[in-house]
Amino acid sequence: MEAFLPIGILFLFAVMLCAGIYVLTNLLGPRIFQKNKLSTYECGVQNPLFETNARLPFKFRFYLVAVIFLLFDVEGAFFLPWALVYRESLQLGANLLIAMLVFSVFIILGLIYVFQNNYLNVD
Amino acid sequence: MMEFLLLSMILIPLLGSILNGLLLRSGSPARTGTLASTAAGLSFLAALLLCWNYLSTGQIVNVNFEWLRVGGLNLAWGFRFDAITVLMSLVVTGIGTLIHIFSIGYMDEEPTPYRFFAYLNLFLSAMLILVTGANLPVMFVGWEGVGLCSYLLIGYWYEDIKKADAGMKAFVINRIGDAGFLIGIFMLFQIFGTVDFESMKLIVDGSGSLNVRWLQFAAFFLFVGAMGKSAQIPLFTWLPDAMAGPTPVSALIHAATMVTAGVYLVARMGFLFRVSPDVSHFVATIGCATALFAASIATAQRDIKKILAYSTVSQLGFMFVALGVGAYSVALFHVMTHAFFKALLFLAAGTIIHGLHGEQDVCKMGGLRKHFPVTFITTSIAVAAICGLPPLSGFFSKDAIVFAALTGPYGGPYLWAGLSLASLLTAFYMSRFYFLVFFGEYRGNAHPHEGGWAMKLPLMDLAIGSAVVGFLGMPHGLHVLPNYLDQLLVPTVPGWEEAHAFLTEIQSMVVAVAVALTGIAIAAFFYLPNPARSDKAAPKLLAIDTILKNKYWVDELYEVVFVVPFRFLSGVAARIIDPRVIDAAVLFPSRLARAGGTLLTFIQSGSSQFYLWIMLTGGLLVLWQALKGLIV
Amino acid sequence: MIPASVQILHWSHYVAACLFALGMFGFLIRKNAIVVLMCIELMLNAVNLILVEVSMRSGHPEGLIFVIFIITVAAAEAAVGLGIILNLYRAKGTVNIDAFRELQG
Amino acid sequence: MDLTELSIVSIKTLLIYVAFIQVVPVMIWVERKGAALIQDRPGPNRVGPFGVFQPIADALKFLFKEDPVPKEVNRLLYNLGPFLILLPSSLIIAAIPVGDRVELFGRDILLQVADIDVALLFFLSISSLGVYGILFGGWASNNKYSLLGAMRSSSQVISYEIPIALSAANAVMFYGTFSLRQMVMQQEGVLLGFLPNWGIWFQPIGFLVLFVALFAETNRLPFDLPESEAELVGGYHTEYGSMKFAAFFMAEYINLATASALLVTLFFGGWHVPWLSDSWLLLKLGSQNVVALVQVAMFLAKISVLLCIFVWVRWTVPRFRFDQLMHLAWGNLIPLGLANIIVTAILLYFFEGR
Amino acid sequence: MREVFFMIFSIFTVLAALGVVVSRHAIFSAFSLVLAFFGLAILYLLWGTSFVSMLQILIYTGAIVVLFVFVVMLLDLKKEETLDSAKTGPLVMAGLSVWFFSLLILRALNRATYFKSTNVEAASDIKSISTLLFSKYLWGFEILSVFLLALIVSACVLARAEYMERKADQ
Repeated sequence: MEAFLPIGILFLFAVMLCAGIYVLTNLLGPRIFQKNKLSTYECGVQNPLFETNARLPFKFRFYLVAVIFLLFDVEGAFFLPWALVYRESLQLGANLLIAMLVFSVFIILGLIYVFQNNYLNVD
Repeated sequence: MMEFLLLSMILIPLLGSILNGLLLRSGSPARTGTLASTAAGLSFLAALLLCWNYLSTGQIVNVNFEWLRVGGLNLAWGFRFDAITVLMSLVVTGIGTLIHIFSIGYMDEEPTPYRFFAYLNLFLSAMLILVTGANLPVMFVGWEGVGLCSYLLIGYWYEDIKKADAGMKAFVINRIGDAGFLIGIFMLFQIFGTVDFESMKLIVDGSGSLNVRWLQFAAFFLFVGAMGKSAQIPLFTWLPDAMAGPTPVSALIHAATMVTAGVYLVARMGFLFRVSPDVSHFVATIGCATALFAASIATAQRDIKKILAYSTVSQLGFMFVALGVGAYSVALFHVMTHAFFKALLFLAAGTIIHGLHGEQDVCKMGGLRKHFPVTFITTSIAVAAICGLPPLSGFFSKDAIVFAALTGPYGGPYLWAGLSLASLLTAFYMSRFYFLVFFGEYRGNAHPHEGGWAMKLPLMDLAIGSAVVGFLGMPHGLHVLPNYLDQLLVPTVPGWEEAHAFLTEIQSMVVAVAVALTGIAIAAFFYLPNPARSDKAAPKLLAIDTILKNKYWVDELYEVVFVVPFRFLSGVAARIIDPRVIDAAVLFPSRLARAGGTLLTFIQSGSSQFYLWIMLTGGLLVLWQALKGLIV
Repeated sequence: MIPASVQILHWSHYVAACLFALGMFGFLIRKNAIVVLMCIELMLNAVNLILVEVSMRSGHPEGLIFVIFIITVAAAEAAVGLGIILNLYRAKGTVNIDAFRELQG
Repeated sequence: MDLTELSIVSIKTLLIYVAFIQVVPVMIWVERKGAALIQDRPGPNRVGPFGVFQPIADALKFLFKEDPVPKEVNRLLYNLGPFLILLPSSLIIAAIPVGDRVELFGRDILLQVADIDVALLFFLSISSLGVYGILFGGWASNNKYSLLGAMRSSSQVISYEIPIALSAANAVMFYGTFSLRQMVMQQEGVLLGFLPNWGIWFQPIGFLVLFVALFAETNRLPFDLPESEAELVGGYHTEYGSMKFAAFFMAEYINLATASALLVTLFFGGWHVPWLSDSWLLLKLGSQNVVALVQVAMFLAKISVLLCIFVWVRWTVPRFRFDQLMHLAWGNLIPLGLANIIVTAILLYFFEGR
Repeated sequence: MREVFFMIFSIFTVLAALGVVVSRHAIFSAFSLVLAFFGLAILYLLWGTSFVSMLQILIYTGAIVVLFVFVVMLLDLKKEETLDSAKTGPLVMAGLSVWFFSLLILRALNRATYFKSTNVEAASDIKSISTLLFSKYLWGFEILSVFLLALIVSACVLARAEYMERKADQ
C-alpha cells in the first residue's frame, strides 16, 4: 500500500499544474466578449437549426461500440491474471493452457458474431 | 265378483274418458257421444247390480289396496258400497247417463266434442270415487277430481275470457273449502288416529270420554269443506258464475251431483255431527240463511240459467238445514228428488237455449209451449215438483225437511218459519219462470225449434223419475206406504225421534201446500195477464228490485274485501319490499366487494418504484424480526 | 441507537452502508432510468467494499474472487440494462420511469 | 513514513514530473523541425538559434491569448475537460522506471516515482481514464461538431484499449510479473551473443500491436481523424481557446512520452545499456550514482529515438478513414493480439512445460 | 496515518455517491459516479488489494461508466427536477431504514467467529489471488466466458443496430 503514496504526491503536483494553467489564462488573458465570439463555432454557417439543440441526433453505432468494448474489455482483463500465473503453472501441467484456449474460443466466437452482422461498420 | 263390479263401476267411465280424450279424439259428436254414454250406461248397470246385491243380501262390499304406510298412518285405497253409496251411486250414474245422452244432441256444432265427453266421463268416475270412498283421503281424491272436472267443464269454451275466469273462480273458491276439509281430516287423524269411516264411527259411538271440543272443531272444518263444494253462504258466489259452462254440465254437476257432495260428506260423518250440537246449529242456521238469501235473489233474475242456479243454492240450503237439525236421511232423500227435477229443469233450459240459438234472457222468451211441447210438459211437472205440490216428489222431501226443521233434535220454530218463507219464494220464482217462458207471445227474434229425440228422451225419463221418486220416502204420518228410504239408510245414518211440536206432521203438510199455492198465485197475478210488461211490475213495488238484481253486491263485496287489498299488498311488495329489502340484501355484499376492490387498485399504481418501496419495507420488517434476537 | 461495542466496525462498514443506502434511495426516488442503473451500480459496489474488507481482515482471498465475478456481472447488468433503456426510449421517447406503467392491475 | 523519506520521495516525483513536462516544448520543437525537414522547408529558425526558443514563444502566446467561453456551455464540465485528460496522462508517469537506483543521503532511492507491483495494470487503468476528458469536453461545449468529434475520438480510444490490454497480457505472460521494474531487470545483458537482451526479440508481434495501438491511444496522426482540421473543424477541442487548448496538446505530448517509455521498458530493455550488464558497468564506472546517470541517459536516448519515429510517422503516413480505423482495431489488432497470446502460450508450453 | 486516509476517502466516496443521487442532470450524476468509483478504488488500495482496485478502475470506471456517459449523451436529456418533495418523505425513511438494516447485517457478521483474526494482510498480493482464481475457481472462470459470449449476443440484439439506425434517421 505504501508504494502508492508517491502516486498521490504526483497527483497533487498534476492538480497544481492544471490549477496553475487555469488561473494563469484567466488572469492574463484579455476579456473582450462579443456576441459572435460567444456563440458556438459553426465555421461561419449561420444555421438557426443548430442554435437550439446542438446535441446530435444519436448515432446508435457509437453506443454499440461502447457496449462491445465493455464486454471485450472485461474479457481482456481476465487475460491479465491468467498471464501472471501461466508460466509457473506450466510446471504443474497444461490445464491453464487448455482453460485459456477454451476462453479464447468463446472470445473468438464473440468477435465472429460481431463481425458477421457488421455491427461495427461505423460510418 | 262384487268387488270386481265395484271397481268396474268406478273405472269404466275413467276408461271412457281416456279413450275419448287421449286416444280417439274423433271430431263427430255422435261417435264420441255414444262411446261416453255407453261407458256411463255400463257404470249405471254395475251400480244397479251392486244395489240389487246390497238390497238382497245386505252385504257391504269392501275393496282395499295398499296406498301409504308412513309413521302411524296406514292408508289404503279403500272402496266401500253400503247404504248411502247405493242411493248416491244410483243418482250419479243414472242421471249421468241421461245427461250424456242429452249432450250428444246438445254438442252437435262443437269442433272438439271429444274433449267435452272425456271431461264428463272423468267427472263421473271422480264422483263415484268420492261416493264409494271408504276413508276420508280417498274421498278427498274424488273431491279434488270433481273440483277439477267442474273447472274444466265450466271453462270449456276457454276462448271467451269471461268463461275461463268463471272456471277459475269456481276452482279457487272450491280450493278454499278444500283447505278447510283438509284441516278437518288432519284434526280427525290427530284425534282418532285413523281416517276410516267405520273405525271412526265405532270410536265415536263406543267411547263416551271423547274431548267434544276438539270434535266440534273437526266437524266445523269438515263443514267448511262442505260449504265450499255445495255453495253455502260465504262461498256460494261461484255457482251462479258456473252457468258459463255448457247447460248439460250445469245440469249434471251444478244441479244433481257435485253440489250434493257436501251434503253426502256431512251425512257420511253424521255420527260426528250428531255428537257436536253447536256445529249442527251452525249448519242449520247457515242452511236456512242460504235458502232465504238465494231464493230472494232468484226472484229478480232475468237469465234463465241464473234463476235455476240460485234455486239450486236455495235447495242446498234446505238440505243443510235438514242435516243441521239431525235429519240426515231426509236430507239424502231431498238430494235424490232434487237431483231429478233440477236436472230436468236444467236440461229443459238447455233445449230452450239450444233452440233459441243461445238466447238466455227470460224476458225475450214467452209463448214457447207451442214450439217446445215435450219440454213444456216435462218442465211443468218439474216446476210442480219443486214448488212442492202433493203427488210429486218435491212435496214429500221438502215437507219432510220443513217438518224436521220443526221437530228435529236441533230444530226449532224459527227454522221452520224461515224455511216456509223460503219455500214461498221458491214457489214464486219458479212459477214466474214458468209463466214468463211458456205463456204470452214470443218476444224474442230467433225462430225456436225443438231438439231431436236424443234431447227429448232424457227429459221424459227425468220427468217420470221426479214424479215417481217421491213415493220411496213417504212420511210416516200418511201411513200409505212404508218409508223404504228410512229403512235403507237409518242403520248407517243416525236416526232421530220427533220432538213434540205445536204442529203434527199432517198439519205441517197442509201448511206447506198452502204456502206453495199462495206463491204460485202471486206469480200468476203478476206475470200471467201480461208477460211483456211483467218484469217491470212486481218487485219494483217493493223497491228492492235493484238490490236483488245485483245479488246484494256480494261479488263486489268480495272484490273490495279480498281482491283489492291483496292486489295492493302485492303491489307494495313488488315496488318497495322486493327492491329495497331483498335486492339490497343480495347486492350489498357484491357492492362491498367492489368497493374493497377499488380500494386495492391504489396498490396497483403501476410505478415500479412504488412496488420496490413496498417490497423494501416488507423485507425490512421481516429481517428486523428475524435479526431482532440476534443483535439488539 | 447502536450499542457501543462496535470497535470492530470500521469506517468502511459505514461507507458501505451509506453507499447501499444512497443507492437504494436513489433507486427508489430518481425518475431517470439511467440514474437508476447507476444507483444499482452503487449498491453493487457497496457489496464489493464489504467483501473486500471482510476478506482482507479474515485473510481468506476468496472474497476477492467474488469481487471479480461481481464486477463482471455488474458490467453485464449495465450493458443489458442500458440496452433495455434504449429500447424503452425508442418506444416511448422518454426515459422517465413513470412513463412505463403497463405492469399494473 | 517519516518526514525525510516523504520529502525525498516528493522531490524525486517532482523532478521526474518536471522532466516529463519538459518533453512537451522539446517535442513541439522536434515536431516542427521534423515536419519541416520532411516537407523540405527550414522550419522555425527565427527565435533563437535553429528556432530553439520557438516553443517558449508558443507557450507564452497561449498564456496571453483570450479564453472565450461560449454561452450555453456546461460550465463545470467545460472547464474540467482538458484537465481530465492532463491528469491521467501525468499520473501514468508514476509507473515508468526511469533508472535503476541511486545512493544518496545514505538511502537507496529508486529512480522511478513508485515501484508498485501492478505497474503495468496501473498504466492500463489510468490510461483508460483519459476517455472522460474527451467525452466531457466534447459534450460540454454544446457544439454539434465537437460532440460528433468527441464521440468518434472516444470510440477510437476505447477500441484501441483492448489491443493494448492484450499485448500487455502477452508481455506479463512472458515476464511473469506486472512490475515494470522487474521486467526491465529481466532484460539485462546479451542474448545469443550478438543481440542486446531486449523483450522485442521474444514478442515481435506483441511489440507491433502495442506500437500501433499506442499511436491510436495518443491520437497521433494516422489516427488523429477525430480532430482533423479538414473534416471536423478541430474535433472535441474546437470550443477551447488559449491555455485550455494548449492543455490538450500538453496532455497529448505527455501521453506520447509515456507511450514511448512503455515501449522502451517492455521491449527495448528499459534503462539497460544494450549489450552491457549492470555489474560490468558498476565495475567500470565505480560509483552506483554514475551508473544510474548513464542508465537514465540511455533511457532518454531510447525514448527520443522512438519520439522521432512518432514524428516521422506523423508527417508521412496519410490519415485513416474512421471505419478503416475501427476495422483496424477490431478486425486486425485484437485478433492479432489474441493469436499472439495463444501462440506464445503454446510455445512457452513446449519450451518449458513438462 | 492509514486511518486518516481511510476517513478522508470514505467521506469523499460517500459525498460522491450522494452527488450521484442528488445531481440534476444525468451527466453530473455520471461524473460523480466516476469520482465515487475512484474513491472506492483508493479504499481498496488502503485495504491492500491493489489488483482489485486496479480492476475496479479498469473495468468499472474505464468501461461501465463510459458506457453510461455514452448513453446519457445519446439521449439528449433535459435538465430534470430530481427530488419531488412529495416523495422524499417516505423514501428518506427508506434510506434510513436501509442504512440501519445494513448496519444490523454487519453487526451480525461481526458476531461471526472468523472475524476475530487480527487484520493480517495475508496473501493479498496479485499473484496469490490469480493462482487461487485459476485453481479453485477455474470452472467459474470458464462459465464466465460463456456468460460473456451470451452477453455480447444479447447486447447486440438489444441494440438492434440496423433497426435503431432507421429509427434514428426518421
